[in-house]
Amino acid sequence: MPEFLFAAALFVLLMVAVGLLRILRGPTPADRMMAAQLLGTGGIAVLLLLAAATGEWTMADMGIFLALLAAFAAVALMAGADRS
Amino acid sequence: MTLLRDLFSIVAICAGGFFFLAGTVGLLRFPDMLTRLHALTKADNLGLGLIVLGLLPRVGSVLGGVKLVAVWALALLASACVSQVAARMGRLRDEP
Amino acid sequence: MSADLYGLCGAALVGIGLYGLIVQPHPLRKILAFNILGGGVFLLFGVFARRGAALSLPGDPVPQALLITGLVVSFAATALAVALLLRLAAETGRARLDDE
Amino acid sequence: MSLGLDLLLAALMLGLAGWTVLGRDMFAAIAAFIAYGLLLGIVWVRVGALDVALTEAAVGGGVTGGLLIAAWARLRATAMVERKAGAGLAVLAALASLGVAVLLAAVVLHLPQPAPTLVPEAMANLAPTGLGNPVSATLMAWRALDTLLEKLVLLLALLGIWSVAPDAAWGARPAASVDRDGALTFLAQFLPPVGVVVGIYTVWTSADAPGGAFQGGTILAAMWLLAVRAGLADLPRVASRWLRLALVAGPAVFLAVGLAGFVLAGHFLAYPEAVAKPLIVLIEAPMILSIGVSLALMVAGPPVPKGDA
Repeated sequence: MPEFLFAAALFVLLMVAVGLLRILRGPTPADRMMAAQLLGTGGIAVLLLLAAATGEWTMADMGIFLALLAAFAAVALMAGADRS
Repeated sequence: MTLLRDLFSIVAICAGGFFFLAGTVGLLRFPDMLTRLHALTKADNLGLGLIVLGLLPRVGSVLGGVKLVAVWALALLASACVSQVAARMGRLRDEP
Repeated sequence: MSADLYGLCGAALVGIGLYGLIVQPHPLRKILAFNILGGGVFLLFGVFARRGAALSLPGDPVPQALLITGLVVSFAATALAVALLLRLAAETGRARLDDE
Repeated sequence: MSLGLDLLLAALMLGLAGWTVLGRDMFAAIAAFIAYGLLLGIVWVRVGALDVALTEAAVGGGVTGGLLIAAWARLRATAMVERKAGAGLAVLAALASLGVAVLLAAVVLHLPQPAPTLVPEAMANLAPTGLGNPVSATLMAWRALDTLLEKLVLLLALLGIWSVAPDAAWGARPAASVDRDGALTFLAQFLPPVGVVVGIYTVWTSADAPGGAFQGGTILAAMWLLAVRAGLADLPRVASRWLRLALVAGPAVFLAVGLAGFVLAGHFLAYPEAVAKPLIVLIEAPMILSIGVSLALMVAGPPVPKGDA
């Protein structure tokens, strides 16, 4: 089972990686802002799968951190883009 | 019983992975910002929810399960709000 | 094995950051590059901590604690650099470091 | 499988770092840097440093990202006279950077076996501190002097930032850009209460689980800045008395407990064994406040003259 969970984490990370490269190319700032959003969901999914694979459930706390800070980072990015 | 539990986890996590795939395909294929935003927030959050569902029977404690669901709920609410703001920002720029 | 991998990743990050720090003319980009460089150094340090794993611990706690201190200090340095840069730009109307 | 995951994660980190340093668009570079910081948090999890992972996600991805993006927004108004580095310099820099990276890589591959470790000492001395997390014990007990000095570094950096303000701005508020959007208002109403709970929980459980005053304080700072952005909270005037009090409360209590150590336990920053844990809690409580307030104000920047805000 840990092997399957690692594989699932790898797959989701791959999706995040491909998505990130697409988003960072833009063209609009709103596109690029989604990079933070993507890590807010994909990053959490990778973390939780890793937590289950290794049995270290304290990693779930890190998931809460990512959710809070990805939202903060996304708002900060929009605030920056807004000032043009 | 363990087999059934593992089967449940595998099915739910695979379904979650599928939605992440769908979200990424949407990001790559959709033509404009609003549809890409739609692909990202809808599909990925559903994918995360399914993965959380698949992991629930493996946590081993009720409190741990509550925490997992809380993580998902938090991610869901935050990304719903953020995508609203982003969509408005994108529209303001597209329509001079 | 994976510790070595991340050690190599840290070494490469230092290289990337250093290159950007030297080559990029924009001060904000230099600050970004400096943070990448810092991330690489911290990661190397974290790998050394990881190699010290013993008993039930996944890594040596003493370097890990120093890393936390280091991260916060590096943020403080970044914030100060940004403040200086913004003031420089406001005074001179330009964002560059040479005095032509 | 786990090796594949590590490989992909490392490759992604390098890609994002390259984008941050070389990408043409500055906004995209900063977005890549934020992604780099958040992902570095996952890397820290993989190298067995959960406490560092929380700090990295909070400080590296969140607050530093916010700081840089705000700086970029302000700089765009100024004319950018950019002169590219010459090809010769670029080649030299590439060679030098490559040399440094290869040297470091060689060091990584030729580290002594077995690796030196302080784990046995740490575990042997954990009981007297009353804590279960050796990283917290290092920060709060064995290397408490580092932590105290680092608090003072934060204060000094904040003073440095304030001191670049023009004379006319002294005592006023830092500039805040406000966006009164409905969805943002909702986000800023529901996220900060959650964040405050998470921040305090992180500090509270740091005795036995990953976390601590830095991580918790940074979350509080991020939540405050979010509320400011939505127009639900104000940044304080830098001359305000309660602000000064909040900034020094953490270091002051730390210093007081440290000095009391001379009387109670014979050393500066030594805790009498019986009350070690209560003393550590006493230090950490005001410290979250001080860290949160100082980080938020460092992101907000120097005060601006009235009317310019």
